[in-house]
Amino acid sequence: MTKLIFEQSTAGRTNNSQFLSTTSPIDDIPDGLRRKKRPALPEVSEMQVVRHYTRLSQLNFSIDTQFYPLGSCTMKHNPRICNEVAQYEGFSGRHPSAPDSTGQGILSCLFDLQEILKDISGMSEISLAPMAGAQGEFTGIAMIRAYHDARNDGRREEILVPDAAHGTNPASAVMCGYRVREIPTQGNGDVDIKALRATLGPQTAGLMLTNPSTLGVFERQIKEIAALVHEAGGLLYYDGANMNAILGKVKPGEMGFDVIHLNLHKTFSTPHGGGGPGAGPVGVNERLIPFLPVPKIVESSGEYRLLNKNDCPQSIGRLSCFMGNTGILLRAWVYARLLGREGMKRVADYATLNANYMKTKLERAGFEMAYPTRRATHEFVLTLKKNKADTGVTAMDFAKRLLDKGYHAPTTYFPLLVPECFLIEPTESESLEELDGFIRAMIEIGEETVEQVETVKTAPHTLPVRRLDEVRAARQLDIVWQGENGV
Amino acid sequence: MTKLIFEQSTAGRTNNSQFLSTTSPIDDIPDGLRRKKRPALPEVSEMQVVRHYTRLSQLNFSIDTQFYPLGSCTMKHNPRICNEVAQYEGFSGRHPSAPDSTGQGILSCLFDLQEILKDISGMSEISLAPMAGAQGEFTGIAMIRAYHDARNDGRREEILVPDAAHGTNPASAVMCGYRVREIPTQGNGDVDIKALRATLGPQTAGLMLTNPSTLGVFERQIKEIAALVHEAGGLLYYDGANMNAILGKVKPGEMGFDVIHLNLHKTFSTPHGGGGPGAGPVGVNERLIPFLPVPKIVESSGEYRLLNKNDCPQSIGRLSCFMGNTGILLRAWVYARLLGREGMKRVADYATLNANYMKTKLERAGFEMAYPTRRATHEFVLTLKKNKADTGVTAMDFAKRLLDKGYHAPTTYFPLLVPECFLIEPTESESLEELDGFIRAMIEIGEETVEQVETVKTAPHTLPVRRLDEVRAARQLDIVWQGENGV
Amino acid sequence: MPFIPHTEKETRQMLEAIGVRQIDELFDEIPDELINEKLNHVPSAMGEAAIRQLSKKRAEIDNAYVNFIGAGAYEHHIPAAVWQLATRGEFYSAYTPYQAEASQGTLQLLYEYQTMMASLTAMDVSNASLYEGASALAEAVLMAVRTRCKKRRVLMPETVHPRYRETAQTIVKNQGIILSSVAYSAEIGCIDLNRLKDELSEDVAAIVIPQPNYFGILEDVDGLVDLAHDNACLVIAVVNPLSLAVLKAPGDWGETGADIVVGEGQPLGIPLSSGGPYFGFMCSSQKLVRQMPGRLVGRTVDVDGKQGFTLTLQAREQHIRRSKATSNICTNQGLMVTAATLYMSLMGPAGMEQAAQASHTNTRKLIEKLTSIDGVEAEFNSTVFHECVLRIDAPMDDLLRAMTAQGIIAGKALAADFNNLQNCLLVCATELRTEEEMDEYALHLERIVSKRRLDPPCARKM
Amino acid sequence: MPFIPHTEKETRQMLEAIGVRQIDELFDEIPDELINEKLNHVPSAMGEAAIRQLSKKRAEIDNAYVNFIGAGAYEHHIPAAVWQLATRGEFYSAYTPYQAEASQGTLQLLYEYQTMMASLTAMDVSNASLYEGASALAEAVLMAVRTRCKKRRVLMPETVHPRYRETAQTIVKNQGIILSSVAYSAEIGCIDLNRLKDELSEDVAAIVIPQPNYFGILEDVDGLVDLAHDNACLVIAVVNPLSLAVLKAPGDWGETGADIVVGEGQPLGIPLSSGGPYFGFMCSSQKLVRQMPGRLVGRTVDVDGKQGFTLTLQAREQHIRRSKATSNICTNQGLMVTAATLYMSLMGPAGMEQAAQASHTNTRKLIEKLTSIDGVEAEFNSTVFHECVLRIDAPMDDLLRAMTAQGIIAGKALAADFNNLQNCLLVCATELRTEEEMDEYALHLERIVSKRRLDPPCARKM
Ligand SMILES: Cc1ncc(COP(=O)(O)O)c(C=O)c1O
Ligand SMILES: Cc1ncc(COP(=O)(O)O)c(C=O)c1O
Repeated sequence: MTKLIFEQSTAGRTNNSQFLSTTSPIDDIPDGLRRKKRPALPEVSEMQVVRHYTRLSQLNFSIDTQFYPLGSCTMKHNPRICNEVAQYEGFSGRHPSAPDSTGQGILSCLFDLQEILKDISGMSEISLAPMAGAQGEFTGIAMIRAYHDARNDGRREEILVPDAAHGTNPASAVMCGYRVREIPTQGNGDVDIKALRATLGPQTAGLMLTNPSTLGVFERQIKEIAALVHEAGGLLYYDGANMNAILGKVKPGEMGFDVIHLNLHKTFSTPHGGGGPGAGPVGVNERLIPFLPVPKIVESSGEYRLLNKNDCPQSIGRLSCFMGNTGILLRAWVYARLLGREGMKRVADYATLNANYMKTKLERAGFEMAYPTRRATHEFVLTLKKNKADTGVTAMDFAKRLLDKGYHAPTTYFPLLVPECFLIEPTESESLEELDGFIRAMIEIGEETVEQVETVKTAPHTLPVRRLDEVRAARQLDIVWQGENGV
Repeated sequence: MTKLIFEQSTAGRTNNSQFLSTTSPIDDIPDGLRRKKRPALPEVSEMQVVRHYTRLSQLNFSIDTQFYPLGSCTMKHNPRICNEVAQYEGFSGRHPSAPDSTGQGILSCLFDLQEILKDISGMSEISLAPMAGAQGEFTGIAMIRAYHDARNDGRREEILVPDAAHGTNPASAVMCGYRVREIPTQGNGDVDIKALRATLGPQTAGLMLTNPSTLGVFERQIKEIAALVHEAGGLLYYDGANMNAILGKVKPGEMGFDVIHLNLHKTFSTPHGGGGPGAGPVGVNERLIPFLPVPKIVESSGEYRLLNKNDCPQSIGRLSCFMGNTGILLRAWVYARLLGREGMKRVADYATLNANYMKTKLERAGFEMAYPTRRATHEFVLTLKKNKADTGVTAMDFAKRLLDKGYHAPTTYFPLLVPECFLIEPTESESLEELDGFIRAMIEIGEETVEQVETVKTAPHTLPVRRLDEVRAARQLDIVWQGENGV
Repeated sequence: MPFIPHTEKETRQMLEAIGVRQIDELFDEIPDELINEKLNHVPSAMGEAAIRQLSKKRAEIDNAYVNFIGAGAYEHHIPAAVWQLATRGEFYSAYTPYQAEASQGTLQLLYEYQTMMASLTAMDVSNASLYEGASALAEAVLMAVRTRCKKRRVLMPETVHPRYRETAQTIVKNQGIILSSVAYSAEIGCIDLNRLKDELSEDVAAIVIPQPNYFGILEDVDGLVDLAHDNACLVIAVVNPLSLAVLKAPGDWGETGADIVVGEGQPLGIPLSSGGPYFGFMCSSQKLVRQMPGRLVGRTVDVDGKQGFTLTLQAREQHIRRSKATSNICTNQGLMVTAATLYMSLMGPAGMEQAAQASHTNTRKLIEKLTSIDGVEAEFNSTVFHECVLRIDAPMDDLLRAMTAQGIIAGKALAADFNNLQNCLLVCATELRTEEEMDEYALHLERIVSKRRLDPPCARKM
Repeated sequence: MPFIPHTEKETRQMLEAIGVRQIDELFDEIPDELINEKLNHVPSAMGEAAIRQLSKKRAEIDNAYVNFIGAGAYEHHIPAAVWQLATRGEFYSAYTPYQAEASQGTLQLLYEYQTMMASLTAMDVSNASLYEGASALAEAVLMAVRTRCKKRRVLMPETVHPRYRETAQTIVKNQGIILSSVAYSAEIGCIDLNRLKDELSEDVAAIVIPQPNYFGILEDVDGLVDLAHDNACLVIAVVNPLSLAVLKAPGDWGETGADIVVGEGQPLGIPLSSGGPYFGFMCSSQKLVRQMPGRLVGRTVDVDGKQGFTLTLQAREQHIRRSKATSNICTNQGLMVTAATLYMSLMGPAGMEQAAQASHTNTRKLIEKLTSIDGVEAEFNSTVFHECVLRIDAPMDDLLRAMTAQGIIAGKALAADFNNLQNCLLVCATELRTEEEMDEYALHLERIVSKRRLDPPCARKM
């Protein structure tokens, strides 16, 4: 157990090298507006801070230390040069409201990135404004709404999502004021077209689809689906979280999507940072261009400029105070340039190779696939429902036991329609040895469920803590430390 | 056990982002001078490298993660800004042979550092050339030799060192072609003056002394010793490894020393880096100035220049190809400026306070001090000889058990004249809580030697490896990996 | 291959295991006509050495200016340890801490962060971050409306950052929520109390109160909070977190304090970076916690009773509640919060107080220097924290261009956002601006303004 | 207080525990007359923000040049991961790994480093570093003399870096060892074999062979090694480690290979940094291992038989053997070796080969461009690795100054070290020099040289 930083604090301890040589107390702010009691921030030395957070960091699993096959999250290598570039002073020190003329360096990188994303997605224009996939979804659906509104097509109140969709899809649709209807999935992992047909109508604003889907399969009927939705007057939204699987292979724009988002923190390998920041640029085809959010980055005769609300009267508006997660976009640009044209397709190739290899090997070892007849894309779903029935060992138990063996667990219990599932995404940057190691660990755990089932059910055993009481966490809510003598 | 990087290598694996866009094979070097078989360097991906070395790093204790009271080594906080500054491109990118006019930035920092070191040491001039304490010693003794030679005083063939001296002292003297004679220490930790008197003579080139000594006490007779050595025609060398104890309090030049070195990686907190680099500037009084090594950094009318052999005909010469460990000197300069005049004395004050506090507490808890009647300086020596006699538990066992409790062990079995000893140096940057934690751990181990002696004798138990077979390491020498099918 | 470890031999071996001859076969479920490997606008691959060279060049050209803009993002000192630690691989390259046992580092850090923010704002609880300040305000509006179900109007004073107002509008408008503007008093640059009262009616769910406001001026927060609460409105405070080292915390405003507090976390150790990534923070009273968007980390125990940390109240979130979630947010700004936690720890309450004081002092110094120039005066006669609106007797665009040519980014022009502030500039001098830089600013400004006065505008040529 | 965590209360508490009233009392054993707290030449404390500002300014003024000097230190590409990993606290802030169990990270890394260096040089063993290249050569000389006890002369060709020769002289002279110079052939810029033979006699312990030599030229290493061994001399090779990606490794020179190999490790991922910190490497044949200076890490097992690493053969070292140690070295260059190990892992054999090839190719390109200028020619007609001596028909000092004024550091003038190379310049273009930079160099050089030819020297004014 690592003491909290507050428990290492001593009243009056200061870290003077962070002080300024001369400061004078404030004398012109009325007393009633001043703070009386200092905030209870820790009073610790620099060394204490360094030691505490260095130690804390060591308690984490991370892509820099472990295989981390979290399905749909694309935990691949984060090249270190991307981080270096983002920290160059010219980039990191620039004020966002400084004149465009003083930011031609950063703007040129962002513009280049837009061009690259346009090409790989097959869309007509890109906005880099959204700060994560979910905000990309919001943006896309808001544009769909703006589009229908602009055409005075105000009856369209429904967004359709497959039942396999990521939770952000329905949540984003609701944030845009839509009702959400779920479309079921067939046994083979493809969308149930009959059900879709039955659901489409004049109330349909659009359909959100992930392709490859979160079931780890490519939606083969995509052209038909696109035609159906368009026929019904709806638009097609592409959730690009799985773009890693088809980078340089297939362009969403050519599948028939009207608007898309990309998760640069997945496909373009910007760091996940223990929960962000990400970047979720959106791309649109011709008809949605007027609605793109601001600011927009444009170029004319070698000069880069930001367009604002006044320049784009139909824009849905602005998504943040400045222009999105610039430093993340910059990292993605570096990554894209490192891969280059040649490298894009290779990402999809090897991500897919790795997934299919694991799927094959695990299948042969007796694990049950959710979609055994299908090719895996860059990820695949297996179900441990038999294991649960036979031994009582759940997917969660399996996951925790994997931690003991030095592997991060795959995504568990998602997608929701597959019971006791693992969504496994190895990514292209993992080596054959690493994949084999994980497969061996899975097999070992399978054997343990027979020979020493308690070991699995009570895992993990080698981590900083054993299994945590989540119910207590929610019931006896303790989300802010109340002091040594606190509650 | 972490696999070797070579065991993760696969023939033909490449890390192409480190490649250049265009290289052509060499065609003009005769075949007989070309390499035929590639070296067996690892063939691994960037991710494998990052993962392997990140994991390896986590196996280390370090000052950033643990209390590290290694006596005589001064493991104190390494401020992170020092590292940042050393990496500024203007500093890190400059070629050492570029004209002085293109290095006024770095030279001004180094010159400033010289001025600061001159003041705190009380010497007349400083050379920043030596790359560690030991090279500083070599330099100092070589200057002593050059001094005697210049006076045609060639009979002086002996350097005296107290028996408590650090091993580098006699080794450095020998490298300068001197015979070494040891001077015994009295029971109270001071030099045995009678013995010294008996040893001094026309053959004496000089005496090397650490003050405070490595016994953690201040040599009270220093003035008398200096007088005696000078009377005999010898010079006095100051090993400044323990300067942390008297920074801003006492100046070696005023104690009577003719030549000194400082360990900037100790007193000036530059990082130890798992074994260096360090920096061991030397300081001299007037009579040794002509002999200082080159290059020398001088200033005139605001311009900084390097002086070389031609400018300093009596110089002992050059100690390295360029000008020493510049990047370390730069870090020391930053540290010195952060401390400032006010901060120097505080270092000595609190390093001494911490050591005396620990000494008092441990003594009260029943631990035996090697010099119980003496004030501790910034460090102190305790002896576990009674523990060993009573329970068979050695200082080494105690040390290993401390690792289990999350504390790095103090220096053990040095100085050689105290049996089963610990040389404990907490440094000024450790907090009271940390000291108390260590004291508690010592007491606990003491109790364990009574109640569960085997736990102590077989420690450590919680580290990546248990106790290592050092005899085997030396007998079955394996210092280069011989391949999977190797020896 | 860059970032792909496979050798040809391994590739073959894997294909064999799968039972296909080449990688392309693995894509056989994709309709042929969809395959398109042409990427005409993606440049060829570049090595690391080359991309570094190119990037350095581009960064260099943006690196030549002294900045006097604040306006929502502030150039403060960031201790070297902050980013050296935050970019440690274990923080930098981990995912959202779904597997709690394998993420105790990030989780404990987030718990500490939540505690720090709660203490700084004097509120009960804090979430683990939102995207940035403006969208955090939008989330606060949605949250307020959720808790006051029937009411769909929120009062949004003009003294709130114009970009925040725009952002909130983009995000909340689709749910039929109305943001009603409240004009500011032209004299004192604060919310006009009378107009606010005029807007207050039954259907108002909440009032947004900025402190300091966009003009850098301090609002009468006590009065405003009491007024809001007297009218059964929630209070959404928008604050600069660094200012809270010296200004009254929102939890202490008025009789009962603000209900929701949001703001831009950037001043807490995050570099300016042309606008991001930053992070939004959100704190609230205990009773609103179940309406909060975003991640929350809770302290609990493991099966041995040992302390541990985990994501909690996940039933609010999209991955559990889907269309009924409190927000769609998933990936948030973890790494930025890591940096902010390090920043607050390294600075401590005393260090943050100093930085806030010094920014205040510097801005006052700057104002003094600039307003002593003929033709330059403060627009409002009010107490500011560390920003100030100046009215300058010169055409603003030309002036800014001339200053930029001198390497000085002189401030943020207000004309585009405020009709009656045509010749006004919002300026800021944080603790990092030196006396010489401020003198340089004054020097050039004086030269430009006086020249302008001597040359009639038609003759100007700069 | 900076870097001191004590509060006043804690200080009092600790003093009380000790039983003194104030800290000064703790210094009561120091004779009063020695206490001197005056520090008139140490400036007052500066905060981190201020020192950063000052340092940036100073770094900035050194940052404006394109460099064409090699001469012992080379500007190569360094992968970003190298220093991001090497500066992780656990590597950066650990001591020499005396407690093996608590230092397995550093120890395993050093074992891997030793393996890499042994493989690169084709030698049996490697130590864990010396200070830098020149002092490593001095240690090699001492080591050679130790193993050939009676012989106290070592042949030191003039083609060895002049600063290496000076350094070795400083370090070995006190032990009565004689370094005998051997002139180079004025035609081919290599060791003059006849003169070498003349110097060979019974009392010669070793011959030093540089490859490439100081002029960038490749020596006839096979012939030299065989000659040395035929005369019962040891061979000390001084090599550029990066060149070994393409050049024959010293272990393969001649019939039996070199005996000791040393060199400057800087090309392996270490920044130029005005000269340091770098690291010296030393490899040798197995039979000399007990004479090696410096740390050695060995692989062994723990009590459970598990693999582990520890410092070994410590009986060679000063902390055990004191005056009988093989060297006085204690602190060496651990962090640099960490970086080099990362560098070699990231580049791999293929990446290093590319970097070496590209440096060779670039230097050839540069030579071509420059020697096509009237008045510029190659001094020696020999094969070079990535450096070359040019003779230029212009006063060297003025020329260098004029080039510097153009932001180009044109090369290392050789006049001070070699009497008959008065108008000569040693130039180098590593893989980082671009075509444009080389063209720029040629352009300016041409202008300067031709101007010089038109204006008679007495009229010059630059
Ligand atoms: C399929 C899918 N859609 C959307 C998202 C949401 O993206 P973000 O987390 O960037 O908001 C994710 C990521 O978690 C995802 O996996
Ligand atoms: C007392 C003493 N003298 C000399 C030295 C040698 O210094 P360095 O390791 O820098 O060569 C040390 C450090 O280990 C020491 O403690």
